[in-house]
Amino acid sequence: MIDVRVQRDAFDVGAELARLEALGGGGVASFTGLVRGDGDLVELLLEQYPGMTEAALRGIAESAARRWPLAGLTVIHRHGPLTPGERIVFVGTASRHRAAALESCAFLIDWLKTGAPFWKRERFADGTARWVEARAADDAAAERWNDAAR
Amino acid sequence: MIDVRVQRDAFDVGAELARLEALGGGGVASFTGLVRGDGDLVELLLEQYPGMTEAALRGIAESAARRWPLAGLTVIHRHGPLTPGERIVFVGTASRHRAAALESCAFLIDWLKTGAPFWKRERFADGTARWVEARAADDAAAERWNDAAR
Amino acid sequence: MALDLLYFAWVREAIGKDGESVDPPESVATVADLLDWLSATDEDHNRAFADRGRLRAAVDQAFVPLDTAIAGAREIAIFPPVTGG
Amino acid sequence: MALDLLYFAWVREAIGKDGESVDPPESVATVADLLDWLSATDEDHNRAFADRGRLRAAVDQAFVPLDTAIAGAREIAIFPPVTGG
Repeated sequence: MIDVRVQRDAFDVGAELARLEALGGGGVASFTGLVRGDGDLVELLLEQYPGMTEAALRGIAESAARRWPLAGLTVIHRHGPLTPGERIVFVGTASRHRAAALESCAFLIDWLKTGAPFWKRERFADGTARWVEARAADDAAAERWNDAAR
Repeated sequence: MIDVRVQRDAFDVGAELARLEALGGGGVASFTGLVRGDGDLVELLLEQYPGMTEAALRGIAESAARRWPLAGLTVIHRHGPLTPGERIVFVGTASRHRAAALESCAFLIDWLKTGAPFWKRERFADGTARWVEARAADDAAAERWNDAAR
Repeated sequence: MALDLLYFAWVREAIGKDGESVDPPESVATVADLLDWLSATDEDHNRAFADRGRLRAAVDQAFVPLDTAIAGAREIAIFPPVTGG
Repeated sequence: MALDLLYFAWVREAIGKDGESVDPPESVATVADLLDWLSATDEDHNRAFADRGRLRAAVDQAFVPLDTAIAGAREIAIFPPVTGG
């Protein structure tokens, strides 16, 4: 059961986890990313490439499902304008094996936070705004999964 | 914010995650373990050592909080009779760093599933019951955290 | 050869629109050629495409290097490196 | 020396109670001595403590090896290896 959604709307983490728990795997791991209000941030805008972004997320989810024995996995990613404290991204994985649930969850969130086709613009209290630049440290976190596969 | 509870009552995963999200760390990882209904299991009894079990859980939680930069962590472990599909254990961690949240969550659940002072008795549909024996594979999973610390 | 172009993030803002339909001449063989050709059309494109090291591209929704041939392509997107979610 | 003993899991079931208060003689110096002494009292204790490899102990709520001295202890628990949650 692979469920991938790119959406503007908020989502309910408790309901998403309950759905994964109901699959009977016995173990459910999750990661939720939220907008931090650092440096007087008032808005984080997430821009997607309509169609391509969701296809890319589905591709990485399918790759995780091949790599780990999962009973199910859910990926939800929001786009559009978000304010501090709002959820951006959710990854939930269910498995009989807790290591499989935890590792696939870490794999997916590392990729989502680095390789996913999104662009972020930060707007601050003083009216300034800037597009976030890609970070080398994030690329390294995603890269270790490639290393592990070699 | 370290919150450790050993209790008979059920708990609400969504509410626990919301509390961790509200700490502002930006990233929240969780693992929920549930009773699997394998082999006609009708009841899993978890026996604790009153007082000692909660103290041991608090000790490992404090050790995780020293080892990783966490905004908060929650450990809930049920005891008493549980039926298939019920939640047994919840670990939630909040951090600015997704690796810290994910790794501390994995560390805590590995220990809880192996080293925590609980004893499990399985009761089956045919009326038989047996105390679960300690598993070497679980010890190995917990042990790797000691290796990593050396 | 009619092409749909899509722009994202600051590329979109610099050009002032989120896409356009173009019909480049035969001599435009690669994504980089396309950027050169568009840069010659007006100052906005020229400014948006000035630093090629900051640009990435997708041809028909697949990420490609800028020297990729565009023969047969229908949709080409130009954008900064993705920053993830 | 009055001691509170606690039993868990199948040890509790084999002995038929979840604990007891005992007052062992001076010669009982370690947890293992205590198990020997209790085994001599009746068949239930004898059966519960027969296979020492399957037993673990805690003295005043700290896990200890069975050869640990019990002088000054107030609470001693005897149980199978923990199986986690």
